[in-house]
Amino acid sequence: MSDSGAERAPKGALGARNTDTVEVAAATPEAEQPFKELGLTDDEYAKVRQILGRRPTAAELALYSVMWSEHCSYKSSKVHLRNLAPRGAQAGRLLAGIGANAGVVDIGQGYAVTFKIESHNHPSFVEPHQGAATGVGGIVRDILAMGARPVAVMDALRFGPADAHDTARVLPGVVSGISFYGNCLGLPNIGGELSFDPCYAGNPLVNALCVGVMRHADLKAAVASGPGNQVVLFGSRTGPDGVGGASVLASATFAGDAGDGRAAAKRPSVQVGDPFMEKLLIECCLELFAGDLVEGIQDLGAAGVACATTELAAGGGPQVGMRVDLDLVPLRDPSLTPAEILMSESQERMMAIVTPGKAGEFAAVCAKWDVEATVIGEVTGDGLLTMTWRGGTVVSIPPQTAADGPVYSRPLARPSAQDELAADGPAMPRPDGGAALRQALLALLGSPDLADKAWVTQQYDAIVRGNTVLAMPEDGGLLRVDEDTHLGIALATDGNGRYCRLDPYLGTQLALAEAYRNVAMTGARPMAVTNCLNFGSPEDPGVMWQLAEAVRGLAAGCATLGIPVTGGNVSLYNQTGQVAIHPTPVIGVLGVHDDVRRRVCAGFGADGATIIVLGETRDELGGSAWAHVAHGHLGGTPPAVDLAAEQRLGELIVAAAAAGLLASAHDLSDGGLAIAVAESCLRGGNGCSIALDGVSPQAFTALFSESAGRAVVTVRPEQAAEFVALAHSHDVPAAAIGTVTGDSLQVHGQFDIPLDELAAVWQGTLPALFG
Amino acid sequence: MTFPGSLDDQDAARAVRYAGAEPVPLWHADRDLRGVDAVILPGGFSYGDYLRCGAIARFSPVMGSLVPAARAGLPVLGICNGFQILCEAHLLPGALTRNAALRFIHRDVRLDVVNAGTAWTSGYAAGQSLTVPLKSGEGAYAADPETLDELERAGRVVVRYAQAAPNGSARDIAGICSAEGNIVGLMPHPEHAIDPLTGPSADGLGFFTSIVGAFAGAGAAR
Amino acid sequence: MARVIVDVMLKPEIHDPQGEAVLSASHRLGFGNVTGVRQGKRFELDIDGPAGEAALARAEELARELLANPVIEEFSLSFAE
Amino acid sequence: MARVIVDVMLKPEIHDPQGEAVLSASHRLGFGNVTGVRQGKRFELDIDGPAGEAALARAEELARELLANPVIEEFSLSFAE
Ligand SMILES: Nc1ncnc2c1ncn2[C@@H]1O[C@H](COP(=O)(O)OP(=O)(O)O)[C@@H](O)[C@H]1O
Ligand SMILES: [Mg+2]
Repeated sequence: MSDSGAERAPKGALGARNTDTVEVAAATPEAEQPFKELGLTDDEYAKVRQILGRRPTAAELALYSVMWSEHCSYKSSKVHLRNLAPRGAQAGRLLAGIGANAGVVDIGQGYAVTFKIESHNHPSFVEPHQGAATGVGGIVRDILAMGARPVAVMDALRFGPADAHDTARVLPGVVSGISFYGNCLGLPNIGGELSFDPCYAGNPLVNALCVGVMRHADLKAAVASGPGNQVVLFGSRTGPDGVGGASVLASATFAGDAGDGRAAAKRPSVQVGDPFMEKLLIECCLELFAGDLVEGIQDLGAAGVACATTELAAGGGPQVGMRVDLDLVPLRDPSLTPAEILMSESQERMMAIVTPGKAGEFAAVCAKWDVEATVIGEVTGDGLLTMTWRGGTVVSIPPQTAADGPVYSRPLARPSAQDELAADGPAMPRPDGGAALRQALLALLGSPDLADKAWVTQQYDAIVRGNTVLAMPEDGGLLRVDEDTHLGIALATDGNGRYCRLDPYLGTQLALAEAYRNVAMTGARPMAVTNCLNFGSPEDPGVMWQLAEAVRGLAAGCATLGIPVTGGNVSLYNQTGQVAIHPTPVIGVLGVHDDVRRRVCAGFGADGATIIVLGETRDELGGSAWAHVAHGHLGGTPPAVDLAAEQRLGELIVAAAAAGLLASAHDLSDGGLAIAVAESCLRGGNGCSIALDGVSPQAFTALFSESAGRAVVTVRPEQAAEFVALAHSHDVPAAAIGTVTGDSLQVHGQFDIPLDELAAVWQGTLPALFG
Repeated sequence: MTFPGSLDDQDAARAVRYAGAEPVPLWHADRDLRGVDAVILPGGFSYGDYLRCGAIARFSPVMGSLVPAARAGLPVLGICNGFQILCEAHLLPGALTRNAALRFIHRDVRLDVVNAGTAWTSGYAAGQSLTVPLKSGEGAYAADPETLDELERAGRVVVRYAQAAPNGSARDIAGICSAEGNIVGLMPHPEHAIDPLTGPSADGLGFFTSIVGAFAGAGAAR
Repeated sequence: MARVIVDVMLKPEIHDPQGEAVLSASHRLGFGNVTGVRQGKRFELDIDGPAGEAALARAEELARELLANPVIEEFSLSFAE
Repeated sequence: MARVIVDVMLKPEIHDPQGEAVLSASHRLGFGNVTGVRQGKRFELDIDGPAGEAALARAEELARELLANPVIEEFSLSFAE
């Protein structure tokens, strides 16, 4: 290492002699390049050579390989994602849509909201704590890059069996990572998901959502403009984090980058997060935005400097280029090669385009926040992305060619097993009689998927910033946006891998419907959708079919509901060996609340209130929690979807909340009415007495069916008639089933469970598993 | 007061506003206390909680002014990270250590007001019960037995967890004060209990109305 | 009884933001000639039996399984003086 | 350049929940003959100049002011091998 300082000093022939420059590449067209190790196919490599009219340099090869990776280019999913582009009225409130770092929605009163969900699945399996932590860090920077102040996070988690040995390693690590990073950033965590299934044992899902708020005028774009403007890299220094792949380059036959033939240093694939630096970066960026000191801004995520420079330059249009001097990039490890500098995924970095006239002010703001900022290049008018290192040109490419990437229409085929799966409905024996139903309810309530999540959620600060009106365990998180007008936003995420395995089209619509319903339960109007598509290998035609179906279902569902998809993320190759996870699209829905003081909670609060079930209950148990918990069975078809009915239900709740008619509202989902009522009892600390015949003639069906489009609400008895009339005017079936009373869950003619017993079962599960 | 990594500073400012006073932002790098009547060190992760919570913030330039001012009687309230900073700066005795279960805990806790005679608790009655959120990873108060005895003897335990301390705090101590009672530190967050819309109660507001009342009274007397 | 010390440090190539924060705090405190800080963990293990090879072997096993995270950390063993 | 090691441990009378958690995890993993665990911090300081008394004195000052909290912790110094 000691010689690298000497090497860096003369920026002339000495450094360049050993460097794989554009000239060297042109002169040595036959040099072998490790493109396969970097993940490029023969065809892709040939395409790069064709674009450049020569072989790429080592640095260019690194740049194309990361930009054309599945992760950055969406090459397998792009053809399908196009279906999600909002149409007509759906697009009405979008200020920025798919393609931006995160979509932006107009919520009125001059406010705009941006939100997005992203996966960090694979890193969280390798190193749960840091993997999950940096997942939060990455999505927060996406939101920040839009010009918004990040105001909350959520986390949707899937693990292997709760009692599996490895889950005891992965789950606590993931949760502590999210807690460590999110809490330290001062972002309230207002909800998420936690579920378990053997299909995630070797491939947990860690999806993080961030939401930010800004004024309309604050919207920023990831665009380089104005030749002569400066390119500024700021935040943490660049180190060898996450460049495992790049060491391939250093050890390849032409290896000249390191300059001294020294074996490539170890390059960790694990990134370590520094939430404190990210907090400084957030405050620094917001002050830069407020001072109008940036022309364009981009966060550095996967593919680091390569991606930020390429996308900023490409975003500027065909005439715009950028010249970057890689010697100026502040390094934590001076032995990094140009390829490694480009690929490094060091966290907590941003890149801004700044006019020379504002450079001084920009630097002063960064200094105030102790954020290192370095001018590493400038915007040019030549349409080329050019990078130099030690006097030689190591990158010279048209940026659009790297930013666009290939697009594949991969083969897809409906797996033949789908039919067998559909035919294998849950025909198992059903519990009969009060004692058996009671037992079934307790078994479900204590199952890891449905048990109290406090073990996890108590590790998250849900209230920092003082605007959290609702958070877990409520159906949706609700944040106050304006203290004077009481405007707010609600958020929920949902996904159900079992439903999607049975039918990815319907399963995705059910996830959309559930998130939509959860948002509506707070009293907010659902307005926009984000999604994270977690699937297996795109090279498997069956998986591609699942993906295509899921996207088709989401697109059609959003069109029916009249709300746009504003963005999202695709995570592929989620599998262990040949076995893919259940297709698991996680859907996030954002809603607007006109007056957060009229929020609605899920707990039974008011003694004597009338309990009403909304929606229609059919015998639908395919993919249900009951089949899973009682029989370990997955088969049949998921519940039917009626999005128009969902919409009517949502409108009813919003209207009733606005009119002050609701004492509580809780949606019905996994585990059906039984679980919803038990949760409402436990959250409110009040018992209830209900009869099931108004719900379904079969007690079992009434309790455990998972028919969509339903909710259980309570209203004061004197307002019950008014509420029921309102329900009918919205064309929503409403059946009064009992009252809030006592300290047990009492079902006429069936059973009676004291709240203490319910609580012990519900609360005991996760602590017993995880300490 | 805002240090790098302070998080609940705007919440503290809001609580001051709710109590009817004017919050004045102070900045860690300025020595100037801007003539304020009282100072709140807010919650958060100053300097990322690296090394030890509050250990690095203690050396901020502003602490150079605050420490002597506090010793001379300026009312100071340290909440959570602010409490940790006050201990690290030796304005309050003892230290805050890792929660017994080694996990961050966020939940509402019940507190008993033990000392209603400090500048920050005069609006409460001794024995009053408050419901306030706790959210911290290193909230277990620790000190040697002599110090703990002395704190109890001198009535310097200000608030106590009503049930067993969820974090393993010595003698269920949630907050303490200086010998003169002007400096108070506590782990739970009264500034997050000023409005039932966004917190479990409005029980925490008393910390802020107490101090504002003290100055209003003094102003009237003047 | 043997007392074995297990020192666990982040691998040199792994980013240590905590060490960096301590370094810059040192500089602010006037310790300009401190040029690098890495922060790690130290465990003092009491192990039944004599302070010999066997104790060290047990400690090594424990370090590998529990005390250090091999993905990002490395460890070393010694007897307490 | 001198490399000085600063070991910071909780004072023996201060409760060490981390050490206890490691101890009981060790037992669950079958390391029954581990009878006690204390967990502390280890700092590796790089200090300009020779590895002599002066470096040690500087490190001691830094440990006293910043690295250890005297209310609950004690520290010891050594040169790295
Ligand atoms: N990983 C998590 N992080 C934060 N909140 C969570 C997490 N998992 C579950 N929750 C919260 O726990 C509550 C119950 O979760 P769930 O039963 O999945 O809700 P629903 O069925 O309404 O989608 C919700 O408020 C949810 O946001
Ligand atoms: Mg719900």
